[in-house]
Amino acid sequence: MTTAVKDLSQDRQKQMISAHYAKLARAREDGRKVVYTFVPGNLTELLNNLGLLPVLPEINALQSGMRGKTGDYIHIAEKAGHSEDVCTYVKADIGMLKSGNVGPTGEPLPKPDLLLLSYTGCFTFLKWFELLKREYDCPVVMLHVPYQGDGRITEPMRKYVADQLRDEVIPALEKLAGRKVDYDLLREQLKLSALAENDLVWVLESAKHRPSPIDAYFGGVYYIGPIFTSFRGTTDAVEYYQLLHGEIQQRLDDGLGPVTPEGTLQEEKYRIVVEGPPNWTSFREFWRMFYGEGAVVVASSYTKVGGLYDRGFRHDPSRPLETLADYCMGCYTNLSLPDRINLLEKYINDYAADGFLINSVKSCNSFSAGQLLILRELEKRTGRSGGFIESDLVDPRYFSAANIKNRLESYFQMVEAKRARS
Amino acid sequence: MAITAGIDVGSGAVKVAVMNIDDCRETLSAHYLERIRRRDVMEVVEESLAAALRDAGLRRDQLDYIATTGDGDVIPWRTGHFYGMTTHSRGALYLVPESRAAVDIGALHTRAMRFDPSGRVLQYQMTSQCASGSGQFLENISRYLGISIDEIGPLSLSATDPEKCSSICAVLAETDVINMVSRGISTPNILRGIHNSMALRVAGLLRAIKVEGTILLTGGLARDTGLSAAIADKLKEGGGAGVSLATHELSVQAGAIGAAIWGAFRHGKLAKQQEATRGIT
Amino acid sequence: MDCFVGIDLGSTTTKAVIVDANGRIVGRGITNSRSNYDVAAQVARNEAFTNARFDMLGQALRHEAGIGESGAAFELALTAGYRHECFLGQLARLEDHCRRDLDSDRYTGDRRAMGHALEVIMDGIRKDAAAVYGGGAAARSDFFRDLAGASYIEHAAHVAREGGPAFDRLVGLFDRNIIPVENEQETRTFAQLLMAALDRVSDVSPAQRNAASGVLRRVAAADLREVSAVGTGYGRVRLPFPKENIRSEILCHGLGAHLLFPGTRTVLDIGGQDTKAIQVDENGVVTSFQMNDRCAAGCGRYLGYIADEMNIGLHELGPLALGARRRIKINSTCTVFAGAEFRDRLAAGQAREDIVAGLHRAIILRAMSLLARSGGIRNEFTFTGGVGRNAAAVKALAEVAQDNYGSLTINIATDSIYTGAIGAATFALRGAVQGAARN
Amino acid sequence: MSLATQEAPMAAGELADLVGSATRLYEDLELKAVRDWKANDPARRAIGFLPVYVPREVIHAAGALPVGIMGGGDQIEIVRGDSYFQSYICHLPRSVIELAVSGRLGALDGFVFPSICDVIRNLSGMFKVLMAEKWVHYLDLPQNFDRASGGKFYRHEMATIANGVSALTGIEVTNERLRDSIRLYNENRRALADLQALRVQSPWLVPATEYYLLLRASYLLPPEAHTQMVRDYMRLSRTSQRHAQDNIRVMVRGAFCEQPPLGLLRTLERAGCYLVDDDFVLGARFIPEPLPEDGDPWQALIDGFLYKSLPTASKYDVNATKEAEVVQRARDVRADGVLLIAPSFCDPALLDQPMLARALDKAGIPYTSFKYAEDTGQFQVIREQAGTFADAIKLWGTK
Ligand SMILES: Nc1ncnc2c1ncn2[C@@H]1O[C@H](COP(=O)(O)OP(=O)(O)O)[C@@H](O)[C@H]1O
Ligand SMILES: Nc1ncnc2c1ncn2[C@@H]1O[C@H](COP(=O)(O)OP(=O)(O)O)[C@@H](O)[C@H]1O
Ligand code: SF4
Ligand code: SF4
Ligand code: SF4
Repeated sequence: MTTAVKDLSQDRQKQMISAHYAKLARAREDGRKVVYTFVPGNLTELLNNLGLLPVLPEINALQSGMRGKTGDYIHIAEKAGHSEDVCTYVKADIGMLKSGNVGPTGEPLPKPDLLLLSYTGCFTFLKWFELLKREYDCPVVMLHVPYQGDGRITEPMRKYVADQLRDEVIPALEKLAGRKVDYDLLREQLKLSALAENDLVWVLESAKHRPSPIDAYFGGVYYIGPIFTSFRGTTDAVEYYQLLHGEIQQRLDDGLGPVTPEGTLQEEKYRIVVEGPPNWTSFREFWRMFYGEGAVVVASSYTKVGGLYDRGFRHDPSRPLETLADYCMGCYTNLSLPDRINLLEKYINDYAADGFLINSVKSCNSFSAGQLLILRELEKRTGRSGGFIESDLVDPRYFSAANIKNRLESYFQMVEAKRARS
Repeated sequence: MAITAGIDVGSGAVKVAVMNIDDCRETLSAHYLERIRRRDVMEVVEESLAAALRDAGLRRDQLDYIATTGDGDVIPWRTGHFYGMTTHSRGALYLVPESRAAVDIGALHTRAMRFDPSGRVLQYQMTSQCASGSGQFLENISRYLGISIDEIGPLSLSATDPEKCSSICAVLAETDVINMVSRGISTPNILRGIHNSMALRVAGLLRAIKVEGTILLTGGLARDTGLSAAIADKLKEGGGAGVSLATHELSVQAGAIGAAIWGAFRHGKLAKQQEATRGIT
Repeated sequence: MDCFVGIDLGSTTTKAVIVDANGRIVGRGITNSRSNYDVAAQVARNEAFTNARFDMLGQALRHEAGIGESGAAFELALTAGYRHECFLGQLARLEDHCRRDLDSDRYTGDRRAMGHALEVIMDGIRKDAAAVYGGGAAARSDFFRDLAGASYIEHAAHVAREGGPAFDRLVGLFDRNIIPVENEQETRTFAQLLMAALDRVSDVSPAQRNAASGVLRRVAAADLREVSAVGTGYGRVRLPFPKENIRSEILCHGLGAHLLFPGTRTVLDIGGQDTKAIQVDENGVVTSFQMNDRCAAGCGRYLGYIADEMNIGLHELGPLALGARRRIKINSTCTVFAGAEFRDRLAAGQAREDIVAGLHRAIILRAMSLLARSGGIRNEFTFTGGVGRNAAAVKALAEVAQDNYGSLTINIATDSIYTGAIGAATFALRGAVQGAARN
Repeated sequence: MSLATQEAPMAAGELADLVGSATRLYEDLELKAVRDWKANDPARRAIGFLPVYVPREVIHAAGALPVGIMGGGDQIEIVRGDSYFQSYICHLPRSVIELAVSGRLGALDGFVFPSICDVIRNLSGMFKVLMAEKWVHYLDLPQNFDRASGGKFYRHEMATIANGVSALTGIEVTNERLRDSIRLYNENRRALADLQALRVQSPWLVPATEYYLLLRASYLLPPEAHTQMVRDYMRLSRTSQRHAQDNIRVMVRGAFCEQPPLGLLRTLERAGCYLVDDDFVLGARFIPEPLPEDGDPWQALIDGFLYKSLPTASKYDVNATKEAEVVQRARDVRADGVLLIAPSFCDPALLDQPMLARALDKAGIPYTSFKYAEDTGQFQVIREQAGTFADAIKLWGTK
């Protein structure tokens, strides 16, 4: 294996993120207002438009997980009366809050001036902000995003969201910012969003090549970073994705496989589609269980939680509120279960996968409830091997490396045996 | 003044305390413990009460109140029943007046409770449906190791290099333990390792109820000096300033003692009520 | 003969199977894996080779003149003699360990009494063994620990009753010293043991003996060549095998079940410490599976624990449950709590049989949940693992499966405990064939 | 077609008989009562709905019988239901699936899944896959409690349900029909309010299990039959020979979806607790007050939901009012303490607990909390906890 080289895009992303945290650290001095909000259905363009700074508690939890802090945080939350059973993102956040709310840069994060509850695809979000509301006693504005129960977005649904945006969300944000939304600017932002979205889709779809130049899960979680967080609709994001596009094009031209922490993967033995979020506390170890066996993830649903673009949706500058509504309702976690099955089936076929694997996380009912049916249906429809492992997002108690490795090994052997037969 | 009996029916043993209580003094006149060992529980209860009364030099009809606790609500001739945490708290307070919390580790359950100076339970936490880390668990392990229960504590205390063992099934422990023996790990190190993992859970329970001050170990495993040392260490590790662990030779009787004391309390109340009604009529 | 070995290092028992170049099973070996995995694997493998030689011996004897009609009986007697020899060897080692242990400080007070008691107990065990191997009594188990243990406890109880040292103390001596014994191997060779066994066979004329000893010598000297070996099972990572010779137990079980019953589509294996539900395709390739965690509830040990609680042998549990009349739902999940619930229910006047049947049903329901998670039950349904030997468990399984998945063929093989090892041995054979083809 | 043809389930007029028939309904997992009801007229349709809240009036007005699906409790063995859910998901959906795949829900012609939590939401999709031949609808109750946006959206959601059910029954939901249905359900609301008042006044007259069974009956019976049942019960219970015991009064919160088994309720009572208020079978009294019977009936239902429904964990609490409500309610029903219970792995209920606990702490109302599952069979720990809780209040009173 060749040694890993830091790609330019990676550096770029790092810079963007630290610049954002620097802004947050200075928010109070700079007199900027801070809004806490969630990844799925986030209204980044609106917040940027008004000069508001977003904080995404899920990202904090995830990063605390990667830095090995969540064990303690969860402990603190459980001590404060939270049940062992509930979503650990919430507990990691509560624990972090109770430990001084220190962010990944080592500086405390500013308190929210507003909680923007754009509730897409997960009921726990409601509870999460109810809890934060009681900690911070700041206003909450609620955007109810209806669920695509019947597998489509209807006009009344769209109208409901757009109405809420116009009549409740935007006025609340404007009041906080002390200025009005600049709709010309908003259209400009949405145009930039769509540009970045184009490149992101190209990058994710590059995995259709053999060998795939990317790992669409372990690498993918880095690729979605900017667009899922605070940078959608900025030139920064556009440039990042251009850079990334170029780099992946280069790998394709060179016939290279994906980058892993131990350098370029030499032999693509298994092409896998993955459903479900990764584990963050043992992310590297988890990843190694894949590339160590020559497995490459060619498509994943997790990289669609903050926006699903590969079915053609792009932010549309000509109808700003409606397009934001469609974006919110279109995130992966807001899809009905039958539709999730359709999407995964399509991935398995389009990406010529050898099999698919579900990482079921204990925390997330939104993802996990029904995954076993998804497994059965996909096996039936595609005839390919399905695997099922269980872990958690950020609770180190629920990552049993030996157990998962055992299952993955058996699973890859199963894929191998099945392939040998057909 | 009241003479009362407290009967604590556990899943491993029956405990009986006979007490003599007047306004200013509570005196334990006799106590008795009998392990159930796969026998009919009611038989053991009868036997134990008889033995305790004999030791106290009393007849059954001299008792003012028979209070049960634990699974004792199946005893038809009881006067009243109090629940385990109510009685263990009161018992703990009797045995060690400065205690403000207790951990009762019995054959199947572990429970931690915090109480105020009057014995009122303020907060508690119990383990539930898994016997890992219970008294029965330890008993099983000692059997696989070929040692008697009373040897567990002293052996554990002599450990030099405790083996790390995390959540072990009380039943499958056999394999793990035999495995450790095969790997050449000494009995003390195995025992202390197990004590450490049990202590971790206990410390977790205690932390959950935010204890401060003196904690008394009650229940059968209070006699296990190895376990109490392990718990004390864990509490220290957890930065448990202001927390200290106590044991008492009668710790196992805490539930029965507590029941007997509450029995006297209720007896007094009932008597007053009767007086009051008599006064009216 | 070329031999391909499969070793299934289970949590309770270790199994070894040998197949020949045609894939025919020629040898089986099983031992307790409670202690040392390496030793267990070695013992099981040796036993499988012994078994293979006995297999050859049986064939040879059938063709040998001079032994004649009584060949089968002779073979049986010889096998028993062989086992008896092995047993006595282990017993001698146990006694040795116990004696050394008695020199420790622990026994300063009662060393003489304990020593004397030990002598009496050992004599008793030797007598029991003679009866068992002489065909006069039924063996409770195949394993030294169980056999010697049962016998030891009986005699220890007697000694204690007669005023000897306390029962707990005597049992403690056994429990402590059985572990090293299980970690040691037989030092005598197959040929030595076989000759000793021959001396134990009483019913033969000198001529027969002569004829037989020639065959024995030949078989003992026969060249059994281990071409390759594949390891599997719970403890497989501990095996000193290269990575490509270690297979997941799921795959081995799937293949093994397929080899035993080619129509198999769903496999349920309830072993001592784990339970697996496996779906296989028409070639025996695993398509999906589920396993349980390290919790005794739901595997064989659950029943073992209950049997211990009731103070009866594991093999008596099933027949007892078959006598049930009423259906009882056991509320406790945990094995230990179930034991307590058992006593509570007995105290409440419920019938033993009914409760025990309820416990059997509980373990089957847990397995059902695992099966459901792996994709349900499809025809044919093969039930493997040690619990397959328990008739009441099989009955409960058949009922629940029938009620929920309709009419099914349920396969249970006498060899089912070897399923994983059979799969592993076949993988060894296939791997060797493929390797040869590649070179 | 009228729903009123079902004869009243009362025969002998004895309390035991009445409770017996409520028990039979509770045990009726095969939905025999629904089959019988449908057998009277081949045109009849029945619609199943999941816990917490659906506007039953709309289904009823479309000529169908709304039937509550509350899981299988501890009455069924889960054999196939486990193949759909991991161990860390609550128990209710697996028993619902078990009921479905074993054919026990065959009497139902359609299903409505109200938005409660992610589990129920995904379950609606699973029903769409598994029961492709049936009408399955996810009812997205508004989490925005404003007439202009949430109200408008809700009107739309109700219309979808009305159309869906009408397509099955051939009966259109006219304003007239809807007002009639509201009237019938209002009667039921009044009866349940009276029953609740009786229980607060004399809890020994309304044991927890009986109260619970009566509520459950409302999920299988036509509204007028159920109203009758409740009225009969009260009459009989008032004249019964039941006496007060030395128990404390408790209020229960957290059981709005997966239901505790009867054994648990019995355990609580045996451990010395009278239940004087709870949130079991919440959908039966989610909007406790009668709704306006004239004017726009849709608006009546909308306003009922937006402004008059009870707070519960599955409903977003805009202004952080749930704490005040719990404290107020506990005082109103003169509860000595509160049991915060929750099904294992139920995120909504469990995430609510710390908020409620803090409020109770502040108000000086004792509380204790524990988890259960609908098929919990072991009550030892629960008994200990509830018993200790009751002991403490009996020995020291409430501060
Ligand atoms: N010295 C000791 N060391 C360790 N365990 C002990 C000791 N003495 C008693 N025990 C254990 O205590 C348990 C019984 O405790 P007890 O509090 O009476 O339980 P319960 O109330 O559930 O019957 C038994 O499991 C027993 O093995
Ligand atoms: N004769 C028997 N009767 C009933 N159960 C038995 C019998 N023999 C073995 N078992 C059961 O089988 C289990 C061991 O199964 P096995 O498949 O050997 O386990 P593993 O593969 O985990 O080592 C024991 O725990 C026991 O419950
Ligand atoms: S339940 Fe899932 S989607 Fe919701 S907050 Fe937790 S991890 Fe995120
Ligand atoms: S792990 Fe062991 S002790 Fe725990 S529930 Fe399972 S059988 Fe019981
Ligand atoms: S019990 Fe809780 S988690 Fe389960 S379906 Fe109901 S609300 Fe959802």
